[in-house]
Amino acid sequence: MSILVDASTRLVVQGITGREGAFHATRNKAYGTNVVAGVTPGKAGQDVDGIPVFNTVRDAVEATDANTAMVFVPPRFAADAIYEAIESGVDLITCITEGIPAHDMLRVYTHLRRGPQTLVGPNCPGVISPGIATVGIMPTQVFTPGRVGLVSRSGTLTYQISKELSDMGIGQSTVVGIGGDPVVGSSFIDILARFDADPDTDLVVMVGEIGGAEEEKAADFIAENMTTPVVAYIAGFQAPPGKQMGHAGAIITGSSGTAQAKKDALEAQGVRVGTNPTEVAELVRERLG
Amino acid sequence: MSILVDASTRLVVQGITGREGAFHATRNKAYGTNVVAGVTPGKAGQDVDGIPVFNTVRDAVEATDANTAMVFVPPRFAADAIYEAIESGVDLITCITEGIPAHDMLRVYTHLRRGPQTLVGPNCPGVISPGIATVGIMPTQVFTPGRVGLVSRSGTLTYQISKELSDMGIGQSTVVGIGGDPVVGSSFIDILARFDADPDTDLVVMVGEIGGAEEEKAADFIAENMTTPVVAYIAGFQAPPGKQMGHAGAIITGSSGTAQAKKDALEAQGVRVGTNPTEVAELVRERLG
Amino acid sequence: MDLYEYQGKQLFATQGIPVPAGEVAVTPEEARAAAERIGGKVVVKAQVQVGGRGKAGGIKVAENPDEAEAHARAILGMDIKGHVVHQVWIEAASDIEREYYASITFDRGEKKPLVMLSAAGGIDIEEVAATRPEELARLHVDPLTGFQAHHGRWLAYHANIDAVAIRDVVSVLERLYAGFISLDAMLMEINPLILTTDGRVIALDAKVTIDGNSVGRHPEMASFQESGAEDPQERMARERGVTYVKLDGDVGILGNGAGLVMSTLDVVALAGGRPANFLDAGGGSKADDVVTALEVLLSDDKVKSLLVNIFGGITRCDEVAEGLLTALERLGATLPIVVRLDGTNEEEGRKIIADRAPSNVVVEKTMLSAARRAVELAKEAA
Amino acid sequence: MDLYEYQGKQLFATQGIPVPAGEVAVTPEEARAAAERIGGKVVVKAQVQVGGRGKAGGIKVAENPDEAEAHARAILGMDIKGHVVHQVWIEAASDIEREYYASITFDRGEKKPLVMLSAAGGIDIEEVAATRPEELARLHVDPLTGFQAHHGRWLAYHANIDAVAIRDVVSVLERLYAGFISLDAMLMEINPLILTTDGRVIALDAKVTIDGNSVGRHPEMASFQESGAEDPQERMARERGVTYVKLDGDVGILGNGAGLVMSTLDVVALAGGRPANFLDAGGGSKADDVVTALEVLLSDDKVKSLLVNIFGGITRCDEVAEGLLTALERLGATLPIVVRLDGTNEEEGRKIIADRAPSNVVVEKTMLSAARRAVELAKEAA
Repeated sequence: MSILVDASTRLVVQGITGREGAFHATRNKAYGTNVVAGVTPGKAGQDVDGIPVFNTVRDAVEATDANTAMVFVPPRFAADAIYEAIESGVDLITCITEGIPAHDMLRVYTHLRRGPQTLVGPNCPGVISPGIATVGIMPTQVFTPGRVGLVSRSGTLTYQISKELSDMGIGQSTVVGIGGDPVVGSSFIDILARFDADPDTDLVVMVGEIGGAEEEKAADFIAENMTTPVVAYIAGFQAPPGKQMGHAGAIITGSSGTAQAKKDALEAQGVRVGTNPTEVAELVRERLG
Repeated sequence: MSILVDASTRLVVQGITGREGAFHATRNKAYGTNVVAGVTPGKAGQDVDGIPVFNTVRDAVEATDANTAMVFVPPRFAADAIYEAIESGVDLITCITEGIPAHDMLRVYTHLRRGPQTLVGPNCPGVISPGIATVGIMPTQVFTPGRVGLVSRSGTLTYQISKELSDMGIGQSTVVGIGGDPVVGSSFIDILARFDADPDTDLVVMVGEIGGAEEEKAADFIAENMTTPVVAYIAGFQAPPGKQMGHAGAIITGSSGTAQAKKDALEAQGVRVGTNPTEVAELVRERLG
Repeated sequence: MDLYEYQGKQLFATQGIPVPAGEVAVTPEEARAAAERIGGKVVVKAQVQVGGRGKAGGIKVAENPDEAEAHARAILGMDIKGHVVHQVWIEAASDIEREYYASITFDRGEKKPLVMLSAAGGIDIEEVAATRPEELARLHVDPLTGFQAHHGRWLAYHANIDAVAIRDVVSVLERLYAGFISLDAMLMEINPLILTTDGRVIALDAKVTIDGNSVGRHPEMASFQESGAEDPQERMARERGVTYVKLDGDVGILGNGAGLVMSTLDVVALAGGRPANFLDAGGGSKADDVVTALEVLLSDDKVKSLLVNIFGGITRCDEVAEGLLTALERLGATLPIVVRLDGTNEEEGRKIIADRAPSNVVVEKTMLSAARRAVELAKEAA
Repeated sequence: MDLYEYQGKQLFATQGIPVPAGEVAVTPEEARAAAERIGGKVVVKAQVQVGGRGKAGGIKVAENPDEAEAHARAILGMDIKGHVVHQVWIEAASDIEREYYASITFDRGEKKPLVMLSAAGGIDIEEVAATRPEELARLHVDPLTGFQAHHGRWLAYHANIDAVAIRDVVSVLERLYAGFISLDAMLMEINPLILTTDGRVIALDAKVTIDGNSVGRHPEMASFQESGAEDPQERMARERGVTYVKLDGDVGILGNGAGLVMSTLDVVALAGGRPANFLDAGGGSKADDVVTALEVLLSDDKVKSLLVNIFGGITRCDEVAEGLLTALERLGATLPIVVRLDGTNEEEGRKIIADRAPSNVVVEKTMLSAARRAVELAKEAA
């Protein structure tokens, strides 16, 4: 039926009394997500649209059995908020915050990956299982319930392609924005593996873009490990060349990272790659038969 | 037949060209241990008693397939040496060095315990599987092959009790000195669990002393998890009271830590506790029937 | 944020990494004075953020202050691959025995710092990496336990650093790593790291990139922000917080979110058009951002048509529409503008355009049709 | 290594933890001068490493320098639970609104730093922990990721720190943790951490223990090593690097390795004797260490017999035997000495004793028989 977020989700929103935190917590709740708590230090006892506010995530979890946290705090406090969520014991943490220092995330990531918990983001739009629950900032009207999974590094492109699918009558099981920062908690591979294990996902759309080598790694993973079919989209064929990180950057990167290299890597492993969002939806329709 | 150290042990000695390192590497080899390499930075290409020396542990492991490291370097370089051994991929690291700063070991320990490798020590005499192999500084003539395991926080007391056993005709499967520092890589429980899983160990002698709560935790572990019988010894009934670490120390420690408290905890779980080393050996003989 | 060599060297000095004595100069006279203070033979180095300045004549040795002044006069104002030299760095000349290479990079793929060291330093390190990889020692570092002494030793032995230099090279690596962490660097590169004829190890160049998200917590870098070699529109965009890169086409593009904007460029190209730019007004674009973005776009007179492609999430379409109207009113633009609005408050946004926009603004319902229309309009206007 | 309050406060100040202005004085005149410099009301505090000095009269408030001098005169030289006061700390008096408790301990059991905080500070914190544990907030910290802002918040809320003080208390905790790590502390305790009537948060006491294994890398602590309240034999032993604790029996004990020595004490007690001391000559004892150890032991005239119990691992029995002979020759001791040697080079060691030792030295083969013999001999000599 879905991955990561579903009817069993019990959400605590960190930074709930901020402008964005309050707006999206309320909207997530309105969509049907079970938003059980919010956290803002010093504001315990208040509420936001009926959602009780606590001083700490641990307090919130102890009082409400929250199992999912969403981080909405400003960038320089976000790493601390993620650590706090990790220590509170929630299963899933979604970090929306954009602009977190890369070294902060490096430490958070290294710590997190040695434990059993999952982080999606930062700098991501969140996760939606259409018709069931949404955790994040996605425009919910774009999505429709169904059996196609979608995972993307880009927020707005996620909406675009989901809308193309919905317009064609193809619903989604879960849509996951993994975020575009140098260090994100979940990779394409992590999410692809979850979709592959989900009996209610028949096909996965992977939306990549230039930079890094995650799409290339995913291509190998798909060929070696997945039974669920995958259709891909890569943005950035016309993008200006990214800046090179010195000789060191050139040495690490080699020839990978361009949109063409990613497309080639995917097609070499038998993954169809659409040239524009509409064509991606058409490939999905074709593949589903 | 034994735990931790056996005929498959391939030992690399870190700090092999130092006085103690060379002495004990040579003695370990003479006992029959397969000492395949030594490490001293800048001395690659030399040898010690026919044991080839490398600049780094990784080089040594790549060249010789060493699977066990023994650390003999001075205290302020020891944490680095342990990290180096961890990264080289060996399964077991034994650290003999005494006097390592406690905070260094705290970081090493935290890192190590998130991976699959085993550290014995620091500030320990090492591990011997009598008649098969020895890794460390134990006086080998004291030990005889057999089916009793021994684990101890104290070096010399390990020798004393092993000798009492040997004098009574009771041989040892493996004897492990876990070390007496505030932070050691392997606890009583870690070693007890290995002995319990060893088909060739019929009984385990646990040699504790005042301070900390490891013996109390071991008592619970023995009752809840072990099928192999355990006989214990606790030193320090007459010891001067240890210094208290402020109110905080008193709050943490509570009443535990005295020799009597440890003896009571063990006896409450059905573990016989000898009053002196000779009596321990007698209890073992009695128990083995 | 990329730093100039002289800024990198200033940071190196604060980390205890040896660098030659030196000073910045912006005029030939300052260069002479600096050379006098430094004394002896000096090197005059163009400060530009682009490789190959040596071959381009941007690095000159001066035997005395007269020569330093003359070299500075020649180098200041020089155009090196599109970068105009506004500053030179005058530093004491070094007697080079060996040239090494040392760097630490934020490796996104492994999500660990990557330390690289080679005894085959100098300008050809990429060539070394490609053809003689065994001469470039590479090591990833666990971010939580950090750079250890044994890492330095392993790198030094495997890079074949001369025995006499090992201790100092390892010390440089340790300090480089400490700086990499404490300064929130994405890259710290020393090429060459030299061994002098009298046995000292010195960083002769410095290439440093700081994480843009971290600049706020490094007040010591506030003065590094200014940059002299940008396109005027790019500078305007940066100052106003939108991401803009100029390209050489005629279809101006404004979108929200890097992925969607890149996709828009691709779709324009597939429709036979040529994008004039990459402009991401940001994931949370508000009316003001749209005004700014349009100002930037319309200041480029090669733009023949404009494609506004917005998919609202945090961004709300009605706010974008209001911003668009405000900007058009203020700027009085008459070129054809194709607007596509989807997502949060899309109906309100489309209604604002339909009710109040001037006649050069047309609305398309899909991204694909909007792109095709913008390309057609650009061709008509050309 | 335990520090005096004033040393702890000096370290606190370097970490940015607020402490009252203060000075050390070793004479009443210095105390007066300090009080004059500090100005206003001051507190004169005995510097001893033992609790309960307040009840013992070791802490006095002085309204003016005259009183400060008088109090110092009374306190200096005072004996507080066996600790003679050699120094007083004169500090500005504080107006106390609330007394909190804050500490960080190296928790051996959990192998993590343990941070504790309570709004119920003051002298009765152990009572609070025992009877009202919910008032003492406790938190273990991951040593690799360290103390985070959220840890401070959680502790402050759960310890019921007054809202007005939360920010400053959290700041103290952060600095305390930073100091705990950078100074290699085993304990840092502030009791009380006060909120003043004018809203400041100040450490009014400081109990700091530094890891003895780390002192070598803290040159700033070299001056902290001297300690005035030791037994003369204990001081001699410490200066020579052997571990010695005086007890009140008459059987002197020398062994190698803490475990074996403790066991020897127990066995002597089981044999009906009373150990005169704990003396561990170390795991790698050499001849010189044995000489030192015997010098220490024989300087205690309550010792009637001596039990030397050595099990050689790194220690070699022949070296111990040589050391024993050297020491006996130099010191001319005539009391009965029972020697038991086992382990590395045991036969050579026993042979040295048998061949060359004076007649007051006897060898026993087992630890048990050696203990019994030493007890008998002590009784005979008494």
